Amino acid sequence: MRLEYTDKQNRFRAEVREWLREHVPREPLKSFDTEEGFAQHRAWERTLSTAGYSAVTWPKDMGGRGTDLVEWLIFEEEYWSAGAPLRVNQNGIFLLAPTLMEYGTEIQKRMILPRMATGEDVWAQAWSEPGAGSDMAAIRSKAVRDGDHYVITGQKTWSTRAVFADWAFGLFRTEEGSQRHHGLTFILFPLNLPGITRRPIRQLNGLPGFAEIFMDDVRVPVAYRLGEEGAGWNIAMATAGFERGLMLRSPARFQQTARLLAELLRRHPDRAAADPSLCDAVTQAWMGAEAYTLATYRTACRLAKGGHIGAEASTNKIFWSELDLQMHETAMRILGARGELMPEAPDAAGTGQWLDGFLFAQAGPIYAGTNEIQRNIIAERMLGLPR
Amino acid sequence: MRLEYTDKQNRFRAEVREWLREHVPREPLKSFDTEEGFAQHRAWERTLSTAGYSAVTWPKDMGGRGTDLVEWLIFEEEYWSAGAPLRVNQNGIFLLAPTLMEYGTEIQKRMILPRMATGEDVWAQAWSEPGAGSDMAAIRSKAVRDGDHYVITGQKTWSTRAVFADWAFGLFRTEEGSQRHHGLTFILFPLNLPGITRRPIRQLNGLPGFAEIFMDDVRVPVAYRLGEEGAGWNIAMATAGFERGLMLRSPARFQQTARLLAELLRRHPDRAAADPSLCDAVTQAWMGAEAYTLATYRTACRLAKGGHIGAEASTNKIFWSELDLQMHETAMRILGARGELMPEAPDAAGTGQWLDGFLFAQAGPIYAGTNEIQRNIIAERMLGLPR
Amino acid sequence: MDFTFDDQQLAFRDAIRKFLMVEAAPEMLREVWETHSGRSAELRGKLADQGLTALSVPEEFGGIGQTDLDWILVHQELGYYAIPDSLTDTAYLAVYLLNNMPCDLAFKRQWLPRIAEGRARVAVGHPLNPLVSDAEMADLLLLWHDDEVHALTREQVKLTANASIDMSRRLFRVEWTPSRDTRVCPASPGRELWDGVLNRGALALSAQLLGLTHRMLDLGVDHAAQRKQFGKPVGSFQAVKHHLADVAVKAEFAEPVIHRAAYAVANEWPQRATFVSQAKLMAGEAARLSARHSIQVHGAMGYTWEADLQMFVKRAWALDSAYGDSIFHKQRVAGQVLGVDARLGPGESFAGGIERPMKGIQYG
Amino acid sequence: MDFTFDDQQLAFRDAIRKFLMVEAAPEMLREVWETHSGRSAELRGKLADQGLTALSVPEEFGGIGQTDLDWILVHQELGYYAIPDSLTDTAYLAVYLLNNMPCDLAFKRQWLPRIAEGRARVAVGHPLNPLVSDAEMADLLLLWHDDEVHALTREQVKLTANASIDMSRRLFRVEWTPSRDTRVCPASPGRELWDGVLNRGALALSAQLLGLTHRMLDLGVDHAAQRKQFGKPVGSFQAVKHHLADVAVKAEFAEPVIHRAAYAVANEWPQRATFVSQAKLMAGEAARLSARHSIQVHGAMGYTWEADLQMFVKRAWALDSAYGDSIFHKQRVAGQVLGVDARLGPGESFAGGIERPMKGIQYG
Repeated sequence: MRLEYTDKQNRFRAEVREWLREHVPREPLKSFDTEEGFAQHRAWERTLSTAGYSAVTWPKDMGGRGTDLVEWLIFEEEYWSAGAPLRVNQNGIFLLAPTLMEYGTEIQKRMILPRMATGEDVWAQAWSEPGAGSDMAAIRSKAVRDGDHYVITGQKTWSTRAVFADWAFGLFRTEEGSQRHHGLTFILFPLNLPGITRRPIRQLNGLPGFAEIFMDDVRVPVAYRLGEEGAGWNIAMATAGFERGLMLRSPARFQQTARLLAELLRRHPDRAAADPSLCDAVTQAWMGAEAYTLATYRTACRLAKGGHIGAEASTNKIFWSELDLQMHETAMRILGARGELMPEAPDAAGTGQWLDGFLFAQAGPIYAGTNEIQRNIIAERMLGLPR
Repeated sequence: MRLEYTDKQNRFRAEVREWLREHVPREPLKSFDTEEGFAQHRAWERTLSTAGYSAVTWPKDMGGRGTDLVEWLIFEEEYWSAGAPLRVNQNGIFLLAPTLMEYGTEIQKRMILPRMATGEDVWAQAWSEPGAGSDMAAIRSKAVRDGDHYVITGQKTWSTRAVFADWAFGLFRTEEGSQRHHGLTFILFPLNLPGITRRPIRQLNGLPGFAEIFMDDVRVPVAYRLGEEGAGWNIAMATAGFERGLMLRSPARFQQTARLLAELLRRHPDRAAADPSLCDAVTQAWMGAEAYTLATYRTACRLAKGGHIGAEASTNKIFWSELDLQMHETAMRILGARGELMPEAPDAAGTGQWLDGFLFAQAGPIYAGTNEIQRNIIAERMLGLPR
Repeated sequence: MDFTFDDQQLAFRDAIRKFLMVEAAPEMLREVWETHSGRSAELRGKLADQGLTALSVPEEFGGIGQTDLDWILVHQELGYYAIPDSLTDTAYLAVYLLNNMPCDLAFKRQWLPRIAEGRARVAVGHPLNPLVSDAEMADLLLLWHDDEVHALTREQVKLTANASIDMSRRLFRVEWTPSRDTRVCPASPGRELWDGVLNRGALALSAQLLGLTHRMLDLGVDHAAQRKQFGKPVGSFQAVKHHLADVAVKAEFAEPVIHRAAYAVANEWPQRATFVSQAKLMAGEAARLSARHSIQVHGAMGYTWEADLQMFVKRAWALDSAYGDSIFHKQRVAGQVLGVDARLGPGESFAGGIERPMKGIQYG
Repeated sequence: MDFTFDDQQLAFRDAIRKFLMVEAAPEMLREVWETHSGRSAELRGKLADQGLTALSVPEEFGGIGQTDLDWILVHQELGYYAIPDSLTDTAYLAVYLLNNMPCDLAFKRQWLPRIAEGRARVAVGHPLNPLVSDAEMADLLLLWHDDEVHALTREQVKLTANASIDMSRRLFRVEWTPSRDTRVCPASPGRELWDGVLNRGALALSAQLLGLTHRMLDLGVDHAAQRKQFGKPVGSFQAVKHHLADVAVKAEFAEPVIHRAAYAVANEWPQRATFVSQAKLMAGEAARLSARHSIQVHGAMGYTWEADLQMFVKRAWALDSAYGDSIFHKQRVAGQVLGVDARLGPGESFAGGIERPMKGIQYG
């Protein structure tokens, strides 16, 4: 055990910090759930990629920097400290790409990853279906082989970023009459193909953060299949492991929130005086963010030594989603009667991002597998309780 | 709605207060889970009964005072305020007696209730069996009819007070091969009958608060059957309703604990200063005790107008058991490093009853039907969710 | 001692419930939200027809002279149906002020009958709320200034709209100049009146929060009973059941606390401030839990705009902090419970007859 | 940056685990509990054979000179098996004091080799603990007085036994008279040493609490997998699963916090006090939840004397408040987090090289 950073790591941090200081937009970008904001964020992805920063762990020839996971954590720390924009291509870079690296052909990698790194292609996930939310094995969308194409029919929903994205990835039933996990195939598809219709779904904040995707005899080249036909479930589970696991929510995000929360309380000494339990809540927030960070570093170091992510990915998901709620609920308590004001309200006095974050935090215990599902996984796979 | 007490109610309160001032033992009695303490508590029941106070709601000719439920609540308020002893015959008076009043024959009532009121007979419940804890319908103990006797064989467990009690009541399978709720009969039996062996079970505090009862061809007169043969389940459920419902834990108990908790905190101003969240916890305790009291008064008034206790008995059970834990956990936090000391430890400085209460509170979410079972009942019977 | 409502009160509550069930469907609320004013003249007319605008107005001014206790049941229903209207401010709080202000009779005669008939909206600016609800459509504004009550018309004030997460709320910063002409009540009786407004405002919101708790719970139950996952209704999973059961427990125990508080206010019990604050705290806690758990059992539907749930959830979040947020009310309760002269313990829950000093709070 | 233990450390941990699994079965613990001393000379001998009494003792005094980091894994195991022994006080805390006190070499030579060989028990009286553990069997007592360290024999002190809910604890009020003869270290270095004892004591208990958390969890899992109700193992009910899963989450995230704290103490990072207190808080929280939930899934068995669970539950409750209860440690963390000069946020988790003043706490 050695918990000091190496000189190389410190140099990398300094380099990232310097670059971000120069490049992070002064004015916050518009929400990427608006057309204008989406374009701004896509441009930012391009800017990031000029320094190999859009996906630091990728090989250099794919547009990355070839770093290890600890350097990725360092990058994220600097990124969140700098108040840099949210990542519009997160689904592609952190969910699809690790799977693609493992299961994709060389051609697929070369076709897809560099364009993802530059933001030329922004990716949406297309996991859920109307009858298959947490129960992904209940998928009914079909892909029927027709020569060197699949003909896709069906409906996906809760497809994050799908309103403005270019590509999506999901599972389709390729074997007629197959049940549950069997006969599913992992397919990538451009969202502008004939036969695809997208219907935006508005979130709590009124913006279309996800969409339904209707597919009506959509012809997708077989070359866009990831892995073997029928092997989709296992491949997707690898993705889900990553999603719940290491990279979906980088610890720096929560550390930054904890820091801002402590600052918010310091700016409202009257509130802390009226209710000292706010001090507890902020201390708790800091402890939670630290614990999540330390657990992530530990996992990163274990992976570097050849370890694997197991059921503890489920503990991660529960931990950060509840932490995020706790932090934003605390912020709302500090804000009191002004907490209800929308960011654009004249009297919100610059605290509106807490309401935004509070709304977003509501989704944490639900998406990427509800926390109830995660608890089942922990109980059955980590603790060995009967199904 | 009229939330003031009537003159009659105020007079009753004054009378009870005066009587208790004169009669409550100066020195606390020993625990009724010891032989000596049991005898002391039995004597106290007798003293109570001289004023008709051991069961105020019973008719006068059964040894009670014929009061309504609101007067019972008033009695309990004065009883707990006065720091009077715990009730060793609680299982008889508050669990069995209401059922007996409804289902018993006139002879049974006259045989049983007056002796219960005076503490001549102390009663134990005998619900659970080794294979039937929360799942009472899994009962296997048998009662086989033989002329005007039942011959009882089997084993009961978690039988509260059974170590020193005189009588017990429970369910027995009278119909051979019957399943679940069917073929069960409610039987009362003296614990000194030939063939009965009791094995004390020690609780967390080391004292035998309950026992196993082994029954080996025990002959019980048919006259001790409560209600019809085979009707035991419905009769028992009526008891369980009372147990979880109104009378198992009188609100005054928790109001008294909340008051003592507030006093404990006032005596430790250094602790409140070091952790103001203790003030929150004490305030919360008071609010919980008040809410439980108000809900009970409301139910009592509703019953007086002909209403019934339904699934809200389950909400009661959850509420008071969690409140009791919260209050005792708060006390332990206030006591800090001295909290671990046993009541007899020289440095416990008179705070040992909090540790006792803390240990006892652990059992609250479990006995009388675990809180998980209660939540199922609420979800299925109150909210109508599918089984 | 009788802790039940009488048949007449319950019948009135049932009538209001049936009326709102028909008139205030979620689709209608969404339509009203989208309007600039956020208010429906038609709905207001119907509320008046039901007698709601006249509820507190004395009979001599054309009302039906009911008490805080009658309002509490109405407010539970208004909460359940998330009624977007200034009814509470106009017909409950403003009427309380007008009824009790030592102002000249002409002023009362000018406003009370119009309110009773549903022809006037009154906004009330209590110092505990940073913004004033429904100021834009108000015919009259009753505003706090150094414990005095001032009466102004819309033309005498400058308004700045502030959007709330609850789209049915219409909040305004109000800028105005107090003067002798605007003052309708001096500080000496005013102080007590503003305390009365606070207690009644908090009481009205407690009851609305309880109604919202039940609505969110019902929506959660409906969703859980219908939606299937893994081949079963999600409501058959124990985790989902227990989420919803926990809400039912909170609601069950908040209700009698709210009702005691209403009785205490109606009968001017000395501990009414403590009891009202307890009611607001417990109702707010129930509503927050109901929001969280109902979102959770809704799954992804729970954070969409399309699902009706969001309308009630947002309203619950907003009302939780109006007329005193949880910090304010916790301080009021703690002040009593932790005080050296605290009368806690058994037998004190209805000690309405015993005089206890009410702790004063400085506004402004 | 390498946040993993090396193979040697893990192998040592595994060896200790196997040893304790055999030597410290619950039946044996119950037997030891029932003795007057509550301690087993035989067990102590075996612990010494495993090298545990020599772990911190420098090689020159016959020990093996290991660090706080090696102890942390051992303490997790000692916690898991609820070892009733003064090993921590003697071989970790007292050795730390003896190693670092500027006392004469003869004193160290007198005690350190005997400790290493398992022939001496030392009790440590830190002012944060109102009573002194294992004073009765101690050959030496190292006691706090005005930040000085005093060394006394059993004959020089008056002891009053105090029973703990954890029957494996042996607590004593110690009355004694400080004098020049008893003083072995003055206040100036003493103050820092007592801080070091506090941090190490809290660290040792954090790791034990984590071990206890896992033990109670395992007992809960075992019971839930075997016990049947309603025709199914209780562990197949979702509510039971989720109770236990919640404990697993707490344990999972407490562990790296404890390990960072151990590293910070071993390397004298300036923020070690904050990190240790965080560890104690999170370990205590995990242990309390594990106790509650394991009792709950045990059903009625959970509050009996017969079930082994009670032994671990009571120990967890007791250790949670030793070497600083949650209030003390929360204050230490809050003091850092809420300070104006707080260095929070991304990138600060391992900022061991940066000098920050440690907030002093007055003892006594």
